[in-house]
Amino acid sequence: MSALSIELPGLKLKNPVMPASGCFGFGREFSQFYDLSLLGAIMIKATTPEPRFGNPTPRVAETPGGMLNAIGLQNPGLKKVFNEELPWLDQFNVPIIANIAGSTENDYVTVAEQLSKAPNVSALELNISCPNVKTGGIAFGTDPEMAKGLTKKVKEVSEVPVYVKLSPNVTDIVSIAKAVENGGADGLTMINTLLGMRLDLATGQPILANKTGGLSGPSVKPVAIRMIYEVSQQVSIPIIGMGGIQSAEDVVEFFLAGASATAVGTQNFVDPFICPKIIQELPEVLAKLGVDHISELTGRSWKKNERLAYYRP
Amino acid sequence: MSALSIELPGLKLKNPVMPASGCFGFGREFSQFYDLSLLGAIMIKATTPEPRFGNPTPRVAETPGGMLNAIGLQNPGLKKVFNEELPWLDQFNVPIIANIAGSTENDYVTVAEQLSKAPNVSALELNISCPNVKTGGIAFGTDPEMAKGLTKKVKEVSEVPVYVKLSPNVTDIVSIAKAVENGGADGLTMINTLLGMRLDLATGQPILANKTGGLSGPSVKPVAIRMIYEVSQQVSIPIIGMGGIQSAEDVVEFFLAGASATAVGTQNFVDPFICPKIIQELPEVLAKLGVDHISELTGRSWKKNERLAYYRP
Amino acid sequence: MIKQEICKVVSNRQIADNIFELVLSGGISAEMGQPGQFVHVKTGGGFDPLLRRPISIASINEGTFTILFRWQGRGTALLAEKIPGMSVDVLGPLGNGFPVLETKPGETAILVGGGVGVPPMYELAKQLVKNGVKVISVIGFQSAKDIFYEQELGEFGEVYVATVDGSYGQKGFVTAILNDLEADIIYACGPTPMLRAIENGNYAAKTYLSLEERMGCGIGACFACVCHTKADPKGFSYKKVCSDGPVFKAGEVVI
Amino acid sequence: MIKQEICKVVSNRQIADNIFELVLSGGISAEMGQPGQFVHVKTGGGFDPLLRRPISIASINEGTFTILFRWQGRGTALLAEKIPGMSVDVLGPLGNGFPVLETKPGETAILVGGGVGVPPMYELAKQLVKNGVKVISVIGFQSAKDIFYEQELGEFGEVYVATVDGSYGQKGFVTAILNDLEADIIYACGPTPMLRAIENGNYAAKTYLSLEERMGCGIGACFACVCHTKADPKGFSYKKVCSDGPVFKAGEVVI
Ligand SMILES: Cc1cc2nc3c(=O)[nH]c(=O)nc-3n(C[C@H](O)[C@H](O)[C@H](O)COP(=O)(O)OP(=O)(O)OC[C@H]3O[C@@H](n4cnc5c(N)ncnc54)[C@H](O)[C@@H]3O)c2cc1C
Ligand SMILES: Cc1cc2nc3c(=O)[nH]c(=O)nc-3n(C[C@H](O)[C@H](O)[C@H](O)COP(=O)(O)OP(=O)(O)OC[C@H]3O[C@@H](n4cnc5c(N)ncnc54)[C@H](O)[C@@H]3O)c2cc1C
Ligand SMILES: Cc1cc2nc3c(=O)[nH]c(=O)nc-3n(C[C@H](O)[C@H](O)[C@H](O)COP(=O)(O)O)c2cc1C
Ligand SMILES: Cc1cc2nc3c(=O)[nH]c(=O)nc-3n(C[C@H](O)[C@H](O)[C@H](O)COP(=O)(O)O)c2cc1C
Ligand code: FES
Ligand code: FES
Repeated sequence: MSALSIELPGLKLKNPVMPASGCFGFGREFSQFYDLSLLGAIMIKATTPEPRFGNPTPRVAETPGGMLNAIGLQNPGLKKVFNEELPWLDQFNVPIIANIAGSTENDYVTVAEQLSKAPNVSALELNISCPNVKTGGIAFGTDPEMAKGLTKKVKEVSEVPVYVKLSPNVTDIVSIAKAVENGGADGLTMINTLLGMRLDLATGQPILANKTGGLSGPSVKPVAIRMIYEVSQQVSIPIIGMGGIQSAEDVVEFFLAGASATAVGTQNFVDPFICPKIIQELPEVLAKLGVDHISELTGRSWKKNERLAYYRP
Repeated sequence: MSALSIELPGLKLKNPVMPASGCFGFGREFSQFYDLSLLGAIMIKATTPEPRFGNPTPRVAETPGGMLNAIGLQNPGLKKVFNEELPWLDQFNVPIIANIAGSTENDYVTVAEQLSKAPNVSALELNISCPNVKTGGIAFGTDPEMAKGLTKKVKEVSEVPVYVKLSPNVTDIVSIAKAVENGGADGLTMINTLLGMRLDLATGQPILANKTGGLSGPSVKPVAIRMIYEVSQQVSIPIIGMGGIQSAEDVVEFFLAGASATAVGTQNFVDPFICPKIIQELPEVLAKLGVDHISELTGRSWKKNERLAYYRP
Repeated sequence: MIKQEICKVVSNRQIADNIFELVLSGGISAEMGQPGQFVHVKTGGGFDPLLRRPISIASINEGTFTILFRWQGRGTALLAEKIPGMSVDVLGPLGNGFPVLETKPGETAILVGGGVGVPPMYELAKQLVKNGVKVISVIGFQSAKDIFYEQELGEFGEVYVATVDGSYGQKGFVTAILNDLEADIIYACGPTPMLRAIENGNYAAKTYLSLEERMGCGIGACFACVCHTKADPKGFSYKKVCSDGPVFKAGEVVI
Repeated sequence: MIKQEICKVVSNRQIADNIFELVLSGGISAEMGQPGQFVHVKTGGGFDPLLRRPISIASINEGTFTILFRWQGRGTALLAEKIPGMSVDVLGPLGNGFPVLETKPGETAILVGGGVGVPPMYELAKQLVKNGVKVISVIGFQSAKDIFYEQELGEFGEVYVATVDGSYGQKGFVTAILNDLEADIIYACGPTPMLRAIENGNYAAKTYLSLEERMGCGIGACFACVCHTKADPKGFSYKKVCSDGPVFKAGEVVI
């Protein structure tokens, strides 16, 4: 298993595979299926200061090779996450990355300050890229200066390293990445969902009650790979990559692009066992590639022109 | 057939279905399969002042529900397009929309001036969104001021209406759309491809020689629909919609979002008969929707909350 | 317990206009007990379509179970093409079904099914009758060609049929029939307007409704399928259709 | 003429490690004539995978034709699963194949196939022999387990086999064998390094090479598959592998 162990700011991971925020709740449902301590880490659902109900339904719609969601950051609020969900997760001895969100800078600061004090929260994930809420969210993620300012404020209060989750809905992802690095981010997570929409022919109206939603799943993988490839060459903080991962091969592709760890979102809905499956398959894939440790793959697509050993699936 | 006829600036179309630029060459290959005069119009391959070879191969890579291309604007150059391709196309009595590209403003102006004089060119499509060339292309499409400036210059010299092709790789597509409208654009075409990338596990390197490429096909449809929905509410010029269209139902979805005509790209490679198939199926789909003319559908998703008649595929 | 299993197709036949009856075999059937639960079905091999499809369990047998579905879009089209020997990836049983024991032996239950809300009523009727409950089925469809399981439900008691166009049975909606019947309890599954009408109609002392909502995970993790509770219709409290439901007591959630 | 047709699977069998021989029936076979042409195959029903797959025509018969493919990724995996009676969407025949008449009766032709470059050699050998040409086949594989069509090509003349690991026949590449043979013409299909070696080796007065390139449309419309010409290696002139090729005379294009 040591071929898979990874160290990142605040995180000692036995493997680089974790469920992505919002696709795993707080882990309770998936604990029916497998032992959560198998996971590299868990990115828990976005937490806001107060409980939120989120958007009206329908909240999901399928698209070719992907899905749209407009959950709208439904969550039980800071207090309940701190007092109930996090203590419950403690039994699994797995690092928790707490996804934090809000409508104002103050919201983020409040949640960050408190959640970073939880004993099993190893890092924060600053969600400045949620496309499904009216205020905050994505607004912070599309303007470099706002992104940097918010990162700074959160860094000031956080007792654990801060990863900033980038939105792909921007002209220049590199400038946002550099801005949050300058703001003190310890790492990046990318990508959040692409803004999309589907219309229902039966009614002529959007399928989602929120009209637009966030696109995720295999269809966005090429966009994620491209952005991680670009950003990883321009920043010196690590990237946790996500966007359409369905297999151990996909995890390798994200590493080659420049990721140092990976998260699986949508595929958890298709196959609840996907994370442990990928973790189990990774060593064999690495062996085929002729690498001893998965971290050797990070950025390999641009770091050196040394080709990998010939690989056959 | 009159349920499908459409009038747009410079264009009298017997139906609103046309092959998208770069996915149909100059029509020669597809003329083996069917009579090109069945088409609403033809968007021919991007033309630059001088011939271009384009990028090294591999130039295409498949992705989940889509494909990446990095052709790099290969074309025989203005002279040959004007003297050979356009006269050849004249036999079909179908409006031609000439896609023009270049590295500098001057390039665009040169091509626009000349091609707009061709007797069968009914409109120009200003390609400010090609992601696969080092200079020009997408740069013009991501900055509102540059986009507006270029549109103005081209409008000054063009003898036919000018449609501007927008790039989806931007934070705020509406501001670009408004800028080119202010610059005098007669219409918009959207979307061009999303910037993406795929890595080859066998080598650790990008599959495309150009490294990044443009993502097209069904996987991008939700992004296209969302952008057309947003833009069509904010501009008063018509939109020719494209991005992942595979069926008559997809065409309807683009109309509902706000398009006034549609183009089919990638699917021509999968099914060379796709355009005439869609044209043939459209009347039946319209009948099921209970609309008399396809133009009634434009923007229906936001124009009124009147629901459509119940539709069953 | 919820299991994921590659089940084998035992049979697949069309039983009405666009309606198919698919019998699957697998150890997963041993986990199934409560009528009204559903399975989440991967209809294709790759990512076309990507998500699973929620389909009610219509009948549970030794080593097999039956689902009934309407061919609607890509997913159900692929299911309709399955032939014996092919395999189907099934996750289930999911959710909380109809409370069978809420009805005492000797009492009367009306089972209301609308369209593809009919399927769970078959297993429910079977179990109720086994417990000594009198079962009346009231099923509604668009038209005569859409009717299915009238005879099958007839094994367990009277069956009334309504069609919207009046081409068979009572013209109109199931509620027209409910007005003339009496029962201790109503169990219903069907389109939301039908469920609302039944809730508002107060046709019995106790009513249980099975809801439909677009789903992501089907197991309670993604928050796609939540609804407000009647106690707090604008607030933060909620129920998940997939894991708290799909069956709720009338009055429990906002429909 | 190029046709698009839903062909029926006649048979599908594995003939070597990961190598399958698929026989398809359809009127499209009547359009096929020239060895070295290819078909563009839609391997799945929806958009998974989206694009067609180019596969050489290995043999043309009355009402049927044969393709041989290596299970490599998603597309060929789906092809490997086809069983008789299933259908496959085929576009073809595409491209320009090997010029059979370039070889006169009585002359000797060497047919060089590397890996999945072997398939078109079967139909080519068949046609050449019919024309009175002496055919020698030289085929190369990674290893003994990968070898296929040694016997089938043996119907038409001598067959020499090379394996990279030496587990069968001559150890090394096909070029090792070519050094010891003489012929009027060479026809070759296989990996680019092999083609390059053959071009540089000048083993015969005339050489024809079948190229491989990633394709979009397969019909010359998308410009995915272009290559430079040797006459103008840095300029604008080009050939499309799909519609000008896949077979080119050695020296015509940059490989
Ligand atoms: C708890 C539950 C039980 C159900 N039981 C049955 C049953 O026994 N028989 C039956 O025929 N149908 C049943 N349905 C509806 C069934 O899930 C949909 O008809 C089916 O998902 C349509 O899939 P499709 O690919 O054919 O259609 P598409 O329209 O292509 O599906 C696209 C997406 O929308 C979702 N979707 C479409 N319609 C519905 C719907 N009505 N409800 C929920 N999601 C939908 C699909 O799941 C998919 O994600 C049930 C739904 C729920 C929630
Ligand atoms: C003219 C021509 C003739 C061919 N004839 C044969 C044949 O007779 N038998 C055979 O086994 N193979 C042949 N190939 C190679 C065959 O096309 C690929 O093996 C096949 O496309 C792989 O598809 P996949 O989905 O299994 O693999 P994937 O790797 O999943 O394919 C992904 C994408 O890459 C493309 N691709 C992958 N490998 C190749 C390749 N080597 N050449 C071109 N495109 C590729 C695919 O077409 C697809 O678009 C031929 C290729 C060409 C260009
Ligand atoms: C239903 C759903 C809910 C999500 N909720 C959140 C969230 O609360 N916070 C967040 O940062 N990202 C959220 N995401 C985005 C994912 O964490 C992830 O970035 C994205 O889905 C891409 O990965 P995937 O393609 O593997 O799903 C959500 C995604 C989905 C599909
Ligand atoms: C191979 C290929 C070449 C293309 N070349 C051009 C081009 O020359 N000019 C242009 O404006 N768009 C070009 N496009 C973009 C298409 O016109 C279209 O905008 C895009 O592919 C989305 O539509 P689709 O999903 O239906 O393919 C090209 C697309 C592909 C796939
Ligand atoms: S479908 Fe995911 S929570 Fe119900
Ligand atoms: S594959 Fe499209 S031009 Fe050759």
